[in-house]
Amino acid sequence: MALAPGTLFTGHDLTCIRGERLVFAGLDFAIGAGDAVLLVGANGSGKSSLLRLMAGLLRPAGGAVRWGGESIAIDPEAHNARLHYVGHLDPVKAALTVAENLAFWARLGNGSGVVTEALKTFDSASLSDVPGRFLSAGQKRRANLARLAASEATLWLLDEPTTALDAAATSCLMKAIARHRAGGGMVAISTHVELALDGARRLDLDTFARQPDPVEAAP
Amino acid sequence: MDPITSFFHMGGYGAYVWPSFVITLVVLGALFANSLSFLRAGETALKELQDEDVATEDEASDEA
Amino acid sequence: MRRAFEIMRRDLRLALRQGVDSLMAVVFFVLAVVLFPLGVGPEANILARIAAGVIWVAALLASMLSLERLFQTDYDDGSLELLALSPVALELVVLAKVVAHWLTTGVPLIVAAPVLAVLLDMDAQGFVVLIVALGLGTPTMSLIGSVGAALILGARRGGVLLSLLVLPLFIPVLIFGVAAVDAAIGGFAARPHLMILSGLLIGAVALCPWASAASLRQSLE
Amino acid sequence: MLHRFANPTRFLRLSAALLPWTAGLTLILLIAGLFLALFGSPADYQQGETVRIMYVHVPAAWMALFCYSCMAGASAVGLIWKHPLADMAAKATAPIGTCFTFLALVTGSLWGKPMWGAWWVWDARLTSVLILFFLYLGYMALHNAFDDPTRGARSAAILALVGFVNVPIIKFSVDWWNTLHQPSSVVKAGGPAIHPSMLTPLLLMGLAFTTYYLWVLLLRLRAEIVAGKVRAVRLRRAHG
Repeated sequence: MALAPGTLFTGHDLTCIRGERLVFAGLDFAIGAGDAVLLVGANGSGKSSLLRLMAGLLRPAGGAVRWGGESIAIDPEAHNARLHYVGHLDPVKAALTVAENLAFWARLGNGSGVVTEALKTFDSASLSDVPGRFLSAGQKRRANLARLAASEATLWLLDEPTTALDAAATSCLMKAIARHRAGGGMVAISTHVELALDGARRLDLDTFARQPDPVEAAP
Repeated sequence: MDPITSFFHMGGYGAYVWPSFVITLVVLGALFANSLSFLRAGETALKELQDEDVATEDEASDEA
Repeated sequence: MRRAFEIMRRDLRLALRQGVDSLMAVVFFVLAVVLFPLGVGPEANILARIAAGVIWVAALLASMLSLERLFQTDYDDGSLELLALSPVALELVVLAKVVAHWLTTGVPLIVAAPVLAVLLDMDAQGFVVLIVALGLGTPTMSLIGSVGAALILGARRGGVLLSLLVLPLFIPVLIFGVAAVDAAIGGFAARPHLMILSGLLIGAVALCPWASAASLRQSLE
Repeated sequence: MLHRFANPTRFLRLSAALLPWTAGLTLILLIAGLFLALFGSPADYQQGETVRIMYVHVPAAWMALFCYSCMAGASAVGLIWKHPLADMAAKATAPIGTCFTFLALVTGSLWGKPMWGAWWVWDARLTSVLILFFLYLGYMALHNAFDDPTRGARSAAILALVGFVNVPIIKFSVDWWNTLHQPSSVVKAGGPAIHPSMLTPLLLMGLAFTTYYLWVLLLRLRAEIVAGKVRAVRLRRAHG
């Protein structure tokens, strides 16, 4: 994980509009190597929106998201190459086996397609030849999380990763995150559950939601 | 044929000339009416919402 | 480019694993053409006269019916988000998926077309040009259709809406496709029509992935 | 300045000032145009009185294309600069363009019956206008096929641009198709050179339709802004 020391993943005065609703305004963040940021806040306060902003799926209505000082919108492919995004849905195709699913996503990223190791980190090695249609929600989520280990990425963006996970799987995830941070990686997690992440900073989105409504923002 | 009927007769093609003008005016008028009602409906809805806002603020100030 | 081929390979594997779905387009194509003699009457001279038009309209409708699935399944299970976040340009992702879609639905239509031409007593001179014209037309339809498929993601009643959006845009392909076959049958040169068809294809390859990618980005916001 | 917060009040003031002018201008032009069209101009030596339908059919066809171009332009501005007013202008233009296209079709068929003996003739221009009508229907159907209005506006904007690129291609292919199947050239509507006394009512009606478009556009834009405010109030209540 060659990461120039001190490169920061930063957000400046971010304003996010979803549909016609102002989600948050004037939000700043900064994540360095080895950092972990917990996004907390009420439902609809914009946790998922912020993660999508960080990933580049969503363009900010105002402000900019920068990687090492350069806006991510300039070279989206380069930004995609250095991140893993885990959303609410688990993209496991019913017709493909878990190993095939994982190998596809790995080769699409920077991985080599050898996935047995990655499956072990989330102790779903036994599922490798099981087609997607037979998996439970928890197994699908573990297969999805296995993508994190299957290919290298500096920035992990996890949107409520612990949903549908049992205690054992959650501890696997925590161990994987700890190893990732030790290697200089960055993590941003949105969660409702209290996560045992030492040294993780909290970013409460409720403090950024109280802004005037855009339509009424008349002089 | 006195001038009035000849005016409507339109050299035998009255059945085509008049409907095309009438349909045009009807469609343009209907579109205008629709736009106007769309605007009025919005304004009344907005007014009601604002009145409700004012009402809730009064109640809030009474309780405080 | 390796990653684009990776996406295409996965789509082809998915299509072959669920083989039945991609055959639906061909079955519809054959059925639609078979209905015409039942409706218009079996007289050979009438059928021969309208054969090119019937085959082209049925091919157009068949390829359009299978377009809705192009992005919808990936959109529903979250794969589309990850594809948009992969280090390959979204335009290339669209191109890879369109080529996979064309291979699974377009090519079977081209294979089935001569058989149906025989059913409709089409003049033998027209067969080769029919295949070449469909070979140029079906990829254009898949490309233009991919724009429609991307636009209706997340819309209510997407299927019907897709046909309303996409059919007017198919009209140039239909006109020159049928004109090419009719010219061949009539003994005229079919080259100018085929040249225009390939022009439409090249234009579609240049513009449609860009438009589809733009509307995919909108739908993922 | 954040276009997202482009405040509509400046536009509301501007449109309030413009509305009476566009309304008055439209009515004056319409009355003058209709008077000249029905009484002021001579009958055509070939077509007789039916040529008067041209004074409604041709401007309607002009406006059908003009509105589509405005819609595509507004969509482009809305997509590139994300300006909410541009999106609203595109949305407000669509129904007006659809009405003009519908009028062009109806008056075209009313004109075709006495001249070519059939209510519908697959003439190149009429067919292109018919396809343009479907492009409009597709635009409006896509626009409100989404629960989130911004999402609908964005998708429809892309469709308007794709459609705009395709209009000349469709026009070219329909003309080619027409020459393939109808070698004899059909009497050109409006004739090679329009007699000057016929030209003035035609231009007057064209201008009347244009100012009518501006008038109804301003009305619908104000309605869209008010509807936006209503949605915003309801949204704020939902999210507290």
